[in-house]
Amino acid sequence: MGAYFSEIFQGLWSLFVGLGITFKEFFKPVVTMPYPYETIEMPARYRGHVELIEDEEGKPKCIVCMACQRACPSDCITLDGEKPEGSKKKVLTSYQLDFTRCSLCGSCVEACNFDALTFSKEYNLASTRKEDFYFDLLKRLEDRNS
Amino acid sequence: MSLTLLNVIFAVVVAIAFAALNAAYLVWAERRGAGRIQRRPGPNINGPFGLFQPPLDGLKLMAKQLTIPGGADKILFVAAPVLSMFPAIMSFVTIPFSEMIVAHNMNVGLLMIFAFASSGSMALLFAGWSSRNKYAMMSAVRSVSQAVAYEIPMLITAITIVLMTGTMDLMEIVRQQGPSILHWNIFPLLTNSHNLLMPFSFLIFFTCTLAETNRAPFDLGEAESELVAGFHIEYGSMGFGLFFMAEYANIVIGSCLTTILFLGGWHPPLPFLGFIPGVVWFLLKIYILIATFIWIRWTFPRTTIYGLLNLSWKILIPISLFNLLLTAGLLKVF
Amino acid sequence: MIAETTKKALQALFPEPAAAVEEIPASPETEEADKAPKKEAGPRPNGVIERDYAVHGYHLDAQVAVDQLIDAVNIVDQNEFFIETITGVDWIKEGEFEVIYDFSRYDFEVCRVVIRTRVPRDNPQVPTITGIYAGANWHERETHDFFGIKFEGHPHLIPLLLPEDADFHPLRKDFKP
Amino acid sequence: MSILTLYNSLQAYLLVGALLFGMGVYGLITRRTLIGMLIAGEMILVGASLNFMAFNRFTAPDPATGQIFALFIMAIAAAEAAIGLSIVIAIYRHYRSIDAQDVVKLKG
Amino acid sequence: MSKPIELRPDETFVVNVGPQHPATHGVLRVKMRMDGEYIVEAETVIGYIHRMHEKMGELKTYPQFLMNLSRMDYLGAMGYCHGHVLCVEKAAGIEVPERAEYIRVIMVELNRIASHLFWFGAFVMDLGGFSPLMYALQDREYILDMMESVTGSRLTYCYFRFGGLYNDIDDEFIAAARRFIPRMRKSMAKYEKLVTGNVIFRKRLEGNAFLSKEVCRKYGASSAVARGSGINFDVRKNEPYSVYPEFNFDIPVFHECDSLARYNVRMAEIEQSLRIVEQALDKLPDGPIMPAKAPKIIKPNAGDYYQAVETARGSFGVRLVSDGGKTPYRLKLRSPTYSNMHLFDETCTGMMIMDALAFMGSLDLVIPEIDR
Amino acid sequence: MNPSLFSADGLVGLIFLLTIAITIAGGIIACNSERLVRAVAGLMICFIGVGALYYFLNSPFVAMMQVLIYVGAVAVTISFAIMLADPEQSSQHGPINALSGPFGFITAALLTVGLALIALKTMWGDEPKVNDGSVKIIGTQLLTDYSMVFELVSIVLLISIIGALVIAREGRKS
Repeated sequence: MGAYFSEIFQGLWSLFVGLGITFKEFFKPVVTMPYPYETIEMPARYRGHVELIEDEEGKPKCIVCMACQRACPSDCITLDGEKPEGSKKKVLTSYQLDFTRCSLCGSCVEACNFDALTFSKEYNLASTRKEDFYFDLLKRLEDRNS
Repeated sequence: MSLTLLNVIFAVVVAIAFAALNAAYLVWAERRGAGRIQRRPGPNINGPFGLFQPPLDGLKLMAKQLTIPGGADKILFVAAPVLSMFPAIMSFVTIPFSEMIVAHNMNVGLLMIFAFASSGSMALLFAGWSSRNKYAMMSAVRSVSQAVAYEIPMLITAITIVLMTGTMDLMEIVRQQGPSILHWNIFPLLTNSHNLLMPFSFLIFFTCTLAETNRAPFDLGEAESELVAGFHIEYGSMGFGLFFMAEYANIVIGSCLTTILFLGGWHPPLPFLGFIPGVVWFLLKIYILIATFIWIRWTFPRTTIYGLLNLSWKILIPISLFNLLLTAGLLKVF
Repeated sequence: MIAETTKKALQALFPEPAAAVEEIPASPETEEADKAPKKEAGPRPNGVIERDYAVHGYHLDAQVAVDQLIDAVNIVDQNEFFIETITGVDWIKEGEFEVIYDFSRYDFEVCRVVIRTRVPRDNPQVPTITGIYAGANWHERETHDFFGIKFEGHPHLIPLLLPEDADFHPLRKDFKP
Repeated sequence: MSILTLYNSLQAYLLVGALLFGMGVYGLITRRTLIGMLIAGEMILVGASLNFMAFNRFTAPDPATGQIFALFIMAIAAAEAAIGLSIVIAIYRHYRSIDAQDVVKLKG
Repeated sequence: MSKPIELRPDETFVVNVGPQHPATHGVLRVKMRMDGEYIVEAETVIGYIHRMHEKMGELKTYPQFLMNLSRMDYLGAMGYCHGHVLCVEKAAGIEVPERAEYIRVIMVELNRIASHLFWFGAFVMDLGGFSPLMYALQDREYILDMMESVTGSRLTYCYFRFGGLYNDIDDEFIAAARRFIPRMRKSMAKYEKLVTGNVIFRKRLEGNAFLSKEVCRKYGASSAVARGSGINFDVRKNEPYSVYPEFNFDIPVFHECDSLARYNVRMAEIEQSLRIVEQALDKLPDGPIMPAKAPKIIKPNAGDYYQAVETARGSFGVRLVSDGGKTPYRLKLRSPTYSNMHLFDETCTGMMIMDALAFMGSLDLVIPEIDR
Repeated sequence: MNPSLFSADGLVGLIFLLTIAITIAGGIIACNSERLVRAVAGLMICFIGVGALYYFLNSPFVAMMQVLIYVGAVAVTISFAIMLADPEQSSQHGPINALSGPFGFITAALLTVGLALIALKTMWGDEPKVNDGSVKIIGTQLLTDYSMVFELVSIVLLISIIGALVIAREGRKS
């Protein structure tokens, strides 16, 4: 009989303790961020999709060595370059990133020996159309410069 | 007779409006309260403090199509949500909000609320059955067994009050409790029966109210993590809206009844506060109780079905029966 | 200790004592050295080998014939090993499938036992061990999915991870997606 | 006697009671299933107790007798429903049917 | 119960729990034959999000496939990468700098805490309590923020490399981790009061889903599922790998064999992980995070290798059969939840549906990890 | 004695007619609907109507008991039984035999007409003793004049509940 009542009282007490905790939490400040109205700064190492790095003249530093294309586990990078006359180095003519397949692993940036690729800090990339995710990185670079 | 009936019709209209408004803004309060408990703001975009959220939600629900699952019993499927509102609306008729504000005071008011509350489980049963969904069916069966199990301790506790006051008239029950907290039935120190077990009776009654209204931690009917949404799993649009409204209307009824039976109805907690109108006190009390409902919901996990039945049969019923005996004995002695 | 007893029990399965002679001393360098050519030389004969844990990550490596499998698994079961996983390897050059059973123990005396058996590729049939280890059920179904190895006596050998109507076996080396 | 003052006439209640009783009898005869019959039976009981209540209101010398009878009928009806339904369930478990005729046929 | 479930002409009926059901935490389906609220038999159907990781492993080079490992288990990705990295390092004979191992352990343990926190919240939500999930997520966010600042992503880290790490941790991270430990201990006290002590919670879990040692052994259960049944088994202690022998920590073992024991094991493990992180931060040596001459192309020696690690969900094993080439000849990933989930069919027989789903919650399922 | 439709009394009369309509409609559904679940719904409507009629008869207590017991208990029990025993199969067949439809109708109609004639033709002693709707008198009488019956009914209820449990259990084992 005593056990019966002590069980009831302990049970009731544990419920009141729980209520007390949520009561305290009720008066604590809000910790969430109303996302589309406020945004946070991405940390320095944030891995977005890749982005070309420009040199001083605003041209891509990429020398079309294809290391990133080979390193990519999901075959989402396609790049092309040509050798203009009188130049020893190849010049990048197109750099396509198929973001629908990209898994943001960062292998391409790591594979790049010429410091020509970096991560962008973009994360608002939602769209309803697939075509929006075929990025032309060269064009993006030009847009940024202009 | 004739005038009371007119009153009743008027009251039903008012009750529907009151229930709808309460349901809408209790949803808002629930979401805000839950948000604060979980340290997030809750709805805060539409209007000041998100106050336009409920009407917009209602608008959205109304704009949706009411889909009826194939193989469902169409008539019952449509009728069930309407039916679920019926008991709550009827119960509003007899609830005295203050000395003056009562639609139709009956000498069997308490019985009436219980009678209609018991018919509320029919709506769930029909909803569950007509949906042709196994989850809905299981939920309906659970809800009914739960309602049956908790009606017993609830009625026994109510009978304790009836014994103490000698009436089933809700107004009379309130009138017999005096204008101070020690006159209320929860601490009946200044009234004629000095039953010290009444606080436990109050707890039992409150627990039963939680269970009867299918609220957490007793929301086994709609247990979203196992029965997905329970009896209203197949309902969309206003069908769902009506179930939702009925749930909150039932909560309001439950709080009103608890206030009337235990918390002195429209009486102020201390005599010198009597200058504030009774209806204010009444509403204050029921909203505090409703806030507790919300608070409890966002704190506790759900019970099991057998835990629920064990609680009723092994703890609540024995204690409330004992309390009934004690009260009867005390009344005989004093 | 447990490794010793298990090894003895497993060795008892092989009638000719030649299996015991097969044993290679546990030294990493020599192991590496003669392991690589061995694979190319062809399948190794059945028997129990003690491996260097630091290199391979397991202690006992028993290759058994298909009809010895149940006995071997029974020995492992009696020594209170738990089943870690079952998998296959497609040795397409040799025209064989290898079915690998991994076992380990719950106590602090680490002992990982690998039991392998080889079946011809054109008729891959292995007896089921679900009667001994109930937990082998899914592993066997998975191996059946991926390699098409049939486990005789399996109660419910339908595709588990692949679609219900799958009739291909993706981990076979000749599978072209 | 206007149609709007019917609620004050004994006959109106008696007629409703008779109708309920008649419908109950009709249901009892035509329903195939045991539960259907039970439902019809409940209606017969209600028709009867409506009569008791009506007489209690309009003619009885004692204002409580009819009500008490109605209450007793309710108690009996509840008991009947409980026991009847449990029999129905038992029969269903045994014969896989709640059809009265099947139950007659399948002896054993 | 490995037999298929069929319709039967009796009072039982078949309920499909899933593939989209709140309690299955993903795309898992359990066909249950019910007698009222009781489960007569159950058949788990998996494979809805099977991605054939093992074939991908055979087709891709080692560094390329490494990225897949963190997609196996999105909650405790670090542990899985750790297993793969260790196995390949063992096979290819790559030496790992000590600092890198320490950082790996810190990351794995933090990730384990994050994973357990999420499990805790989701488990309590399975039981109908919603707020603890939000509190757990707040603590988890703290960990994710910390890890994001180092690794650059929040869930699929891709942080480990063969031989070392992607990049080094900084003082800011160390300071944040040191702040995190007391904060987490305070939160644990809160969970203890809010959830563990709660009478409703205890009543639901005490005695729920008895799992005997024998059943665990026959199915190869690991993690809290085994440790809740009184089996003192943790790969970190049983087969020490990495730098775990350097740390002083315990394996929580509970002998009740019920869901509450499994819950208690995981909650106690959070505390043990905190201890490991604390010690690792204290002992963290200086030095490089990649070996001086890390090979560009990984070509392990031919042979077969097995490496087990203790992830948040149990004993994860990588079996690598190498022919000395640039890609593995065969790569088998032994996922712990696969074995843990397999128990479910047998154990839930005769239970009520809500108990069975509480039991399912206590198994800590991550479906992509089962399906691989 | 002939109130206008729009007066308070007229409205009450109107509601009375409505109540009767609901009762009879519920009864018709209960006896005729193909699906048993709908029959129970009809029964429930009928019972609520009867409850309202009791209210018109100045006895709110019995009215509430009617709702409480018939709707809250009996109807719920019946629908439970329907859900346990699959009712769909029964709707496939017709009535028991070709005669039973018309025969049942004629029998019921004759009974109803007979009862109605009795009700209309008999001169009932018209001495309305309007009770005040109080519960007190019922309670007193139940525990004094009818105490024996009250106890007997209690025993009947108890036995029926135990019997129901036993029968339902027995069936389950086999």
